[in-house]
Parts: sequence; structure tokens; C-alpha cells
Amino acid sequence: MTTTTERKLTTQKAIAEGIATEMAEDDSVFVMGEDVGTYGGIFGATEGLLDKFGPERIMDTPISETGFIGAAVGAAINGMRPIVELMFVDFFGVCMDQIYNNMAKIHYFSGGNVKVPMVLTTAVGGGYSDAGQHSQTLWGMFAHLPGMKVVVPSNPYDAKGLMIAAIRDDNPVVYMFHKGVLGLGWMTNNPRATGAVPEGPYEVPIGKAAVAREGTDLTIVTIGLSVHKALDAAEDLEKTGISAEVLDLRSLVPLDREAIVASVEKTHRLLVVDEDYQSFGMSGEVITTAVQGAFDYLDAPPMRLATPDIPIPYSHPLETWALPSVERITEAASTLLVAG
Amino acid sequence: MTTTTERKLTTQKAIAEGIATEMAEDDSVFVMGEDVGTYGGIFGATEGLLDKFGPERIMDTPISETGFIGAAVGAAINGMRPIVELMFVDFFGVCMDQIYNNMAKIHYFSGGNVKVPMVLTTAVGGGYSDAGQHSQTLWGMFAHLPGMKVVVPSNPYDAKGLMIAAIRDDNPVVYMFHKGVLGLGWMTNNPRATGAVPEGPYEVPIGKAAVAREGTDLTIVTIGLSVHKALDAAEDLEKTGISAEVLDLRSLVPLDREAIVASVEKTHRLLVVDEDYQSFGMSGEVITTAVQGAFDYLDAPPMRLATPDIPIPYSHPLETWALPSVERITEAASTLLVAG
Amino acid sequence: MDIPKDHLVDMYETMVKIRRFEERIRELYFADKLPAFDIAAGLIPGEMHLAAGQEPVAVGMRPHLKAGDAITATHRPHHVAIAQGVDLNKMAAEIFGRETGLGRGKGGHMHLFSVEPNFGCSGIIGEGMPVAVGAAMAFRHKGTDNVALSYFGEGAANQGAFHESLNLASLWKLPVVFICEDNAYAISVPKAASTAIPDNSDRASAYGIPGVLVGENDPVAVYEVMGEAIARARRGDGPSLVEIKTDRLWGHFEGDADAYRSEEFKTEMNERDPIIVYGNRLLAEGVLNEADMASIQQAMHDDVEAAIEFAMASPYPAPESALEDVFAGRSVQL
Amino acid sequence: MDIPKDHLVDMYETMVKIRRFEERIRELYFADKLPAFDIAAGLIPGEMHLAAGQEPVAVGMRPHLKAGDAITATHRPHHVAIAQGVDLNKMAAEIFGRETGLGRGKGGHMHLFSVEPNFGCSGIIGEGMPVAVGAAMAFRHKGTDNVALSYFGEGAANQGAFHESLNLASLWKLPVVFICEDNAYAISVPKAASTAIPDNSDRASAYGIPGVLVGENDPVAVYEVMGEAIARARRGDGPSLVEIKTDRLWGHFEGDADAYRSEEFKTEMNERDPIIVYGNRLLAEGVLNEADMASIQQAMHDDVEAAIEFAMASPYPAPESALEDVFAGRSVQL
Ligand SMILES: Cc1ncc(C[n+]2csc(CCOP(=O)(O)OP(=O)(O)O)c2C)c(N)n1
Ligand SMILES: Cc1ncc(C[n+]2csc(CCOP(=O)(O)OP(=O)(O)O)c2C)c(N)n1
Ligand SMILES: [Mg+2]
Ligand SMILES: [Mg+2]
Repeated sequence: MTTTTERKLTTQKAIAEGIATEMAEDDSVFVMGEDVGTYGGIFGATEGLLDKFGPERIMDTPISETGFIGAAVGAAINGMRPIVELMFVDFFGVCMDQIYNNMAKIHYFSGGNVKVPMVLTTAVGGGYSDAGQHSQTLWGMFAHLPGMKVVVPSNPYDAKGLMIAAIRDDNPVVYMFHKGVLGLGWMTNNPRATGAVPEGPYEVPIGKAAVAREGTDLTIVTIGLSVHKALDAAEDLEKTGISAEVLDLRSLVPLDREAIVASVEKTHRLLVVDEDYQSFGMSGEVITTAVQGAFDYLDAPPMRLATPDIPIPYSHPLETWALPSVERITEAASTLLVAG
Repeated sequence: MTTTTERKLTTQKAIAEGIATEMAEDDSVFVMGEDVGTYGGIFGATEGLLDKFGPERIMDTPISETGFIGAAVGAAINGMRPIVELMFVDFFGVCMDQIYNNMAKIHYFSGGNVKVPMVLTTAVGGGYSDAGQHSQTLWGMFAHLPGMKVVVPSNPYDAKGLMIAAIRDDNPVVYMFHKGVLGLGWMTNNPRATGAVPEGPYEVPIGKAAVAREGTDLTIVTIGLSVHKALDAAEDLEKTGISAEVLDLRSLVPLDREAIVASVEKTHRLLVVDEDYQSFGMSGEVITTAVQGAFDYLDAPPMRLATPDIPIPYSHPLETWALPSVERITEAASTLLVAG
Repeated sequence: MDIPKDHLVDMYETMVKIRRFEERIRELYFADKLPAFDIAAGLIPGEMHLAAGQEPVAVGMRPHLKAGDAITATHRPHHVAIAQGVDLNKMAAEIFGRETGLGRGKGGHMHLFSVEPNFGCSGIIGEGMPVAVGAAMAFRHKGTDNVALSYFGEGAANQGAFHESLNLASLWKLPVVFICEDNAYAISVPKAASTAIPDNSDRASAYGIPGVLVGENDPVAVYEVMGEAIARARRGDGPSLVEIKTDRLWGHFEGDADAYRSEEFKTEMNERDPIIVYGNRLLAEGVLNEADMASIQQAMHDDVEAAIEFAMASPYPAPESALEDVFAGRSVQL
Repeated sequence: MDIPKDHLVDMYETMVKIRRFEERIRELYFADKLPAFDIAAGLIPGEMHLAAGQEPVAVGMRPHLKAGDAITATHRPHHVAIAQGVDLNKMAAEIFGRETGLGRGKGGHMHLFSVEPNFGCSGIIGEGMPVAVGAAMAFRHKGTDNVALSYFGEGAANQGAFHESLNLASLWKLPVVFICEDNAYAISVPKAASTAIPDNSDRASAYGIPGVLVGENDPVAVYEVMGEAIARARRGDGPSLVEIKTDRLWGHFEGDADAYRSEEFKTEMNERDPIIVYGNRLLAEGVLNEADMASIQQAMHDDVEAAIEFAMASPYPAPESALEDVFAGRSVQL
């Protein structure tokens, strides 16, 4: 990725800047959610916005997700472009009807006459012992249900560009930020959580994967925080002479199937790393895409390393064991290299 | 499947009979839901039960799914074995938190100390122009989320046996009945919607697929109403000399991966038919299972025929075109046979 | 209250139009499903929720509306849509699943969406309530004096969305009127088996907003109460909750045996059919004479017939168009 | 009201125990996270919601409970769990993520489950409210006179689950007491920015049940009101809603800069620390003397210390045990 400036931001600040950029341009953009005002968002995604835009456009809400996400839908179909925050994706269960049955389907039901331009932001991911109701990613589930785009930035540059693209999109976009890539002061962070971000507006197109690292021996397809784990694993693998390509999907809907197939055609081996639950989700979809698009190129059955089908456990050793790790990725990649 | 009696029931009556059988045996079983009493359930799953067991055990509820499904969880952890009906699976969005975050996780959070023995029944499926909020199957989504078993009977015998197994199971079981297999008087029905059902109690084990038809040239893996479409397609295929094996998964959690792999090892070709949305769901999971378990046996890339990633459309020609059909299955199978 | 004559007549006309429309839908719904009823078959397959008897609830607000006002309705939406002036041809075409329908045949009778007038409905209980709150937020942001009306059944008043929506609307003093159509039943479940207190209008106090009960199924009573509630919202004084006692004359959906309501109940209910009662009153008060009524009848029947004909003459959508309109600007790739 | 002395003392002891427990958790929470706070690090990683200041809400019901009564609490559960008598060792061990914990380390501080006493809590706002309704249904079915208590914050009173649960409990006249802990804030959002009326207890009228406001953060006031509400439920007269004004002395979670509350507010709040106020009252009324208080202090500190030691001496669960306990009777297969 070429950057036009050396100014560096954390992913969290890049998200807030993306929102601010569009709010300054477009009066119809506003933000709603729990603790998005004075607090600036529990994960800082709306930091500084209340001061810039005031309480009419940065609105703290009661703990009424069905109410305020549904209200965002109503505002969107009446000419606004709301950004609405679901504090943790894990809370989707109290408000999913408004998301999947209403926000995501009105455009279709109306035969294209009614647009629902809104962004649903939400924090995803585990790794810090927040247990089973605050650590999920659930992107496979959102991607399974039609009518909403689903984006998951892994770095500051993409975070700002995808946010701007999401706000400008005429469709509902679910924007999932992984807590582990935000560069928060109070969490262990990958060094890549801070990076160069241009000052002005720019878009990262929704639906295009990025080759986060080129390689020739196998392809690791992943998303979110696991991109960084895969990159770290790729560095380790390089030491043993294995050249891993890392594909950062960046969005699940639309899914960049061409990029998956192209990479597998090149490397002949596929490992999918997914922090979401293993079964009936992203890992199966990516493998199916590769198998159907590059069957004759595969030298070994594709592998996957995902969170097993268990609630995310609280205790540190349990959670660490359950979530994908650099070591496990390295191990899986090494196994894959000799398989087939 | 051998049957010990010639008495025939529709699937709908078999479900109600399964519930009645266990209620007569076990005082702790009771039923809650909208219109389950006087009305007998919108799809007849509780027909006749109010008269047999009275309003204390067959309870009509307000339209408060979070309230009464959550109440079922509370009753279950306090010694009851509730059966609770979510009228259409499409309504999950107003109450999913109680289902996936509470019902499905309490046993885990408690380290196994607290059991949640309950059955969540729900109607699934389309094909009768009930449009995008009343026609979904969504089983892929339920199966993606850990902690609940997911069963989907396709015929009267399984319906009763799986219901009894579900009620006796110490875990939460989501019991999805497809409207099209119920044998309702007011819907077009497959002749197999009526079949022999033993009078007494019996269990169909949860987690075992059934070979609905043996074959040698390809395997069609499917579930619910599509089992019947696949069987009809297999009859058509037989006329052109193609021998299709049809595997009725019967449950998605646990998923009978051995049965999938065994069948593909035998036939070398796999077609997955799924009425749920295509991407990030059952079809990808089954294909991944086959690819990982029987890679060297596959003569061609596995195919899938699923509902595309669109809301279920209302208009008859649109819906008919979108859902899997006998013709499409036949066509896909024929294509698969010459591929590879 | 002194009600302009044209308002009285307009409400009557609209009631007649609604009833005629639903009678015709009902006829055609069953036309090719009998003798063996099959929900999936015929000119109009699928569920069909008709509102015969609930016309007063819909027409009473009609004279108070202005362009741009938003309405969200329920699974039983026709009466409200017609009262707001949704294009009858396109609405009929949608119900018949045609390309010329409001949603190109994708939505159907529970999913009617119109931009002008600003109407939407849904198949999920309570789903439209937060949407009305959001429409009102948009009006506030844009500085218009439009209002949003949210219709819901008495059964919906026990769904969480009711609570969250009323609290939000009051907290933010938004121009919303919440209208509970109390037809005493949610499918087979009577109100006493679903609601802990007799009148939902009393729940307004939990949100610090006015709650008004309209005890009769009468367009004039609704007109008066809605006039005040809408005016209040329009002048920036915040939301209200209105509950109207009404009657669902037919089954919950067409094909419903309606065995959960006694024959006496149904007979009594039919005897107080609001169109007959209101028509008699207009005659008695000299607002209309028999000839006026006959010509209204004729005109409304003609409008409905034209819409039905338009719908039935319209083509079905091309099957592959199922893939269009998922996202603005692109089809889903298979 | 004439309150038995042992109840007065028991409540005081329990308050001291709760506070001590939370002070120790707090110390150990930060012990190995400083100077650079990292939520994922240390002896107790993850979010930590402590209830210092809210002890009266928890202990006031304690003397009225009997074996088998069920309680559902929130993300801020320790005070209530301790007041109900949940095993302190196992609770501490769970918070430290150990094999000997209530949930073998799988649940953590927001997911404490105990069978005897009958306690549960959760990380989702409002999630426990329907569960309490269901517990009460089970008691009714089994013919016991047990009651279910449901704790929730004032922020939770705007979640749909509140509405549905209260309606159900009233409709079915179930033995439930709903207890709103009004600490005036939901994270950073003050009650006035979330709730359309001043007192949630007034919302009881929307369900036809008694609503009682306890205006002081005082265990005796809570004791009296809870005594009546629990007795009412136990004798089969149905649910009540109780709202108690209380104080959260510390941040929403540990590490919260708490910048949304003014320094004056926080100073005032700390000056009315309920343990100090109640302790002074017991001294003044001669219920306890200084020596009693010192020995209570010591005894409670010892209990807490023993629990913390038990927890810290307990082993971590084996990593692969993550796969156990998903389903009764089997591990998940990888
Ligand atoms: C969340 C949800 N639960 C249940 C249903 C099924 N359902 C459709 S209409 C209906 C009854 C609605 O009653 P009411 O709100 O009184 O409206 P009415 O049908 O009487 O007009 C029910 C239970 C639904 N559509 N959505
Ligand atoms: C459904 C849901 N929405 C949001 C949250 C995030 N959250 C956790 S605690 C909290 C504030 C709760 O406030 P209140 O109910 O007053 O309880 P308190 O924290 O004051 O004890 C919020 C918003 C959540 N856990 N669940
Ligand atoms: Mg009704
Ligand atoms: Mg609070």
C-alpha cells in the first residue's frame, strides 16, 4: 500500500478521523450509540467528535439497541446517513431483527425504491479475558445474512478508507473493528496498529482483498486481528524457508473470491485462519471458494485454523489455547506444506 | 428405516404426538408459545395438547419472545424441561440474545454445573409466497453459534423420534420443522409427508444422518424439505442412468461428518443442496468436510445448489426460481457427473 | 368539534374504498384456491391479513396529514396505506406479485414501501415502531414540521420494541404519534391473556407522554384525537400514544377458521360494522343523502376495479430479477 | 418497623465483607497491570465491574431469603452474590480463572453460576430478567413458595427485556421481585439522558403491579421494602418493582477514568458512603460498639483473605478443557 504522507495514526484514531471527515462534508451524517458522546465510544471510535459536532449530531443513547438501531434505519430511509454503534457485536441478539430483517432487506422489498444508507459500527474480538459475551467476532453470521455489506479493517489506513467508503455507500454497511488492531493505550497492541494515514478523504473500495504479504508456498487467507498473527507467523515461517502469502480479505460481503482463487492458483496450498467459530462460517466459505475455483491447482486439502465451536472461555490459558495464535498458524502452515 | 407399525401420521401430528408422549411421562415438560393453546400452534405442532394437558402446561404467551424464551431458560435451569415455540424462525432477531448468549452458553459458563434442558421449536422454510420475513430456514446461522444442538426432521418417523430425543436431551435443542414436510391440509405436500409412525415412545438419535436413498454415482447431501426434492430428482436421474445417493443430515449440530465422508468416498462426487442462504452456511461446511475428509476420492470439485444470497422474494416466479427445485437438482447432478 | 364536511365525506369515501379493495382481494385470494385450500396456490399465494372493520383507525388521521409525513404500519397494512394515499395500482400490483408493483414483486402484501407518500410496513411485530422514531429524527435534523405515525396492534404492545421506541421518542421529544389498533386479539390470543392492564394508553405514563383512549370504532372520534396528537407533534411538543378500540371483522389471515372467537362475538361485531354505522350517521345528519352514497360507492368501486385490472394486466417479473435490488447499484452474483 | 438485631448486624457484616472483597479484587486487578495499564494482563485480566457503594441494595433482601430462592444479577454481580451466600472461595477462584471456580474458569466475573444458593448473572443488559420470570414459573409448577429476585441497573430499564418481563410476571402473577439499582449512570450516560421519567418505580403502573421507590442508599430502608415485596410474592400475590437510589463509588469498570462525573459529585458521593453511614447509625443506636465493629471487620477480612488465598493457590484449568462443558455429556470434537 502506498501512502502519501508520513503522518501516523492508530487505527482507532483513523476511524474517528474517517467519521469526522465525512461529517464535515455532509450534514446528513450523524452518530448514535451508547457512550459515543462524552466518553468518545468505549473503544474510542468516536473520540473527539462530540466537541467538533455537538450533541445534535453525536447522540448518546439509552441501552435500547432495538430502538436506536431501528431509528437509524428510519432516519436513513428519510434522507439521513446515520452511523450507529453497537458497542460489542456480542449484543446483536437484542436487536438483530432491526439489522438483518429491516435494515438489510428494505431496499430489496422496495424493489430498489428505498435506500438505506447507514453504517453499523461494532467492536469484535477476544484475547483479553472478556469471556463469552464480549469476545466474539460473529462476522460469519453477519455475512451469511443477505443485504448488508460487511467490512473488517485490519490497519489504520484501511480503517479510515473503509469508513469513508462505508459512509458514502448507498447500502447498509456493517463495519466491524477488532479491538486488537485499534492501538488502544490500554491493550496489548501489534506494532502495525499504528501506521501512516493520509489527512484528507480517500476511499478503500469495499469488496477488494489486499495481499498483505506476497509469498509462493502457501496462501493464508484471513481477516481482522488474525492478519497480524498471520504476518507474524509468515515471518517465522520465512526463517524455515517457507514463503507464505497473506491475504487480508478486508470485507466478507462482497467477498473477493477472485483474489482467493488467484492466490491459491499461485501457491497451490490454502490455510484459512478465522477468529470466528469454526463451523458454518467464514473458513468453510473460503475453502469452498478455493476448491470450486482452483480445484486442479490444489496440492493438498485446504486447512483451517479457527476458534473451535465453543463459547469463548474466560480464563487466560483457556482463551489463549482456543483462539488462533501465531504458533498455531506456523504449525498449521508447516503441516500443510508437507501434506498432499 | 424399518417401521414396526403401519399406522400412518403426518409429520405435524407426529411432532404433537412426540410432545404428548413425553408430557404424559414427565411432569416437568411444558409448552409455551404464541397460539400454542386453543389454536394448537400455527403449524399444528401442539395440536390437541391443550385439551390433554390444560392451560397450566400448554401456555399461550404474549408476543414477547425475549420474555418467554428467556423464561424457558429460567424454568429449565430450575428443574423444568420446557418446550418453547418461536412461531417462525425468521423472528429470531427479536430474541436471539436469550437463545444464543444465554440458553446456549449457561452450561459452559457454569463449568457444567447448570443444565439447560429445553427444546426451542420453530417453523422454517419457504415456497408459498410468504416473502422475506416468513420464509427463511437460517439453520446455518444457528449451527454456527455454539452450545445448542440443531435438528431438522424431514419425515414423520424422524419428527417424533427426534422430538422425544430432544426433550430427553439435557442440552438445549433447536428443533426446526420445515412447513413443507408437515403434511398440513392447507399446503401442497410431498406424499412422504405422511408415513408410518410407531405409537409408543422411541428416540431417533441426534447427530446421525440417514441415507435416504442409496446410490453409487454421486452423493446429494441435504436436509429438511430439500431431502424430498433430492429424492424426486434422484428418481428422475435414475431414468437417465445416474444413481444418486441422498444423505439426509437430520441434524446440523452435531454434524455427522463421518456419514458425509463415507458417502463421498463411495460415490466420488458431491452435490450439496441447501434451502438456506448459500454463502457462509451449511453448503460450505459440508463441502469443507468432504474436501478435508475425502480429498483424494473426489473426481470433481463439489457443487452446491442453495438459495442465493438474496432476501426470499415474494412473487411466485421469483421465489420458485430462487429456491432449490427438483429440476435444478437434476440439472446440477447431471453437470457434476460429467465434470472433473 | 366542528369538523369540515369535506373531511367527513373524505373519511367515508376512504373507508368504502378500503373495504372494497379488501373484499376484492379476498375474493381473488380464494378464487383459485378452492375447493382444496392451498396457501401456495393461485393468483395471490401466501399469507393475507385483511383489516375489514379497522377502517376508522386508518381514515381518522387522513385529513390531518401533510406531504412528507411518514407512516409505518404492520403486517395488516392495506387500510393505512390506502388512507395515506399510496398508489392503489402499484399496491395492487405488488400484492399480485407483478413487475409494476411497489417493490417489483419482491416485497408482497406485508412489505409495501412507498416514497411519496412516505409509507412502509413489515411482517415483524413492533418492527416499524423504532423506524417511525428515526423518521422523526430525520425531520428534526432537516428542520421540517413533518410527523411520523406508527401503527401497531394491541398484541405488539408487549414487544420490547414498543417500550424502547416510546422511551426514545419521549426522551428526545420527537414528532411521533404511536397508534395502537386494539382489535382485542393477537391471532387467537385475547388481550386479557397477553396484557397485564386493560388499556395500553395507560402505559403512556411510563414515558411521561399523553395517552389517549378512543373507546369507539368511529372515524370522527379518531379524527378528533389524532388531530390533537398530530398537531402537538407538529408544533414540537413531542409524542403521544393513542389506543383505539376497533374490530377485526374477518380472520387473522384469510383461511383462518377463527374458531377462537365465539359466534355471538362475531355476530355482535358484524352488527357494529363501522362503515354501516358511520354511513347511517352521515345520512341521519344530512351530510350525505342516498344518492351521494350510491355515487361514492360507485366511484370507489371503480377506483378499486381499475387498480385490480392494472395489477392483473401487469407482467410478472423476470425470474432472474430476483437477484436485483439486494444492493443499490449491483446484482448479486450467483 | 421493629427489625431483629441479628438482621441489622448481619446486613452490616455482609456489607463489610462485600466491600472488602471488592477492595481486594481491585488491588489485585491493578497489581500487575501498572504502570502501563493493560486490560489483558495480570492475575485478573478482562473487564471488572465493582459495586462499591451499592451494598445496601444487596444486603437488604438477605434476611428475607430462604433456601431455593433464585436470584439473577447483572454484569456487576459480586455484592448480590455475596449477599445471597454464594461460596466465596469458588467465586474468587472463578474470578481468578481457576479450575476450582464456580465455572471451572469458563465464565469469569460476569458469568457466576451457583446451584445452591440459586444464583446467576450475565454480561448482557436485561438478560437475567426473563430468566427470573422462568425461575418463578418453575416454582409455581413445583408448588414451592420460593421467589425469584431479578436485579438490574437503571440503564437496563430502557431495554425491551424489562418491559416483556414485567408484563409476563404480572400477567401470570408470578413470585418475582424486580429490583432496579439506580446508581444514576449507565457507564457515562446519566439517567436523565436515558430515561423519559424520573423514577422507574412509576413504570410499575404499566403492568398493574406495585412500584416502590427507596430514596435512600440505606440497608434498613431496603430491608423494609424488600421484606414486603418478597412476602407478597411468597404468598402468591404476584410481582413488584422496587427502585433503589444508590451510588457506584468507583468507575464503571476498573480503569475507567470516570471523567464524565464531576469531582464535586464524586466527593459528595464518597461522603455518603453507605457503610460508614450505616455503621455510625448502628453505633449511635447502640446496636454495635467499637469493639464489635473491629471484630466484624477482622472476621470479614479473614473470610475474604481465605477466599483470595484459596483462589490464588488453585490451579489453572488445563488448556484443552476449553473443549469440555459445551454440552452435557460430551466434549466438542476439534
Ligand atoms: C416478532 C413477531 N412475533 C410473532 C409474529 C407472528 N404474528 C404475526 S401477526 C401476530 C398477531 C399480532 O397481533 P396484533 O399486534 O394485535 O395485530 P393484529 O394482527 O391484531 O392486527 C403474530 C403473533 C410476528 N410476525 N413477529
Ligand atoms: C444489551 C447490552 N447493551 C449494552 C451493554 C454494554 N453495557 C454494559 S454495562 C452498561 C451500563 C449499564 O448500566 P446500568 O444498567 O445502569 O448498570 P450499572 O452499570 O450502572 O450497574 C452497558 C451499556 C451490554 N452489556 N448489553
Ligand atoms: Mg390485535
Ligand atoms: Mg446504572
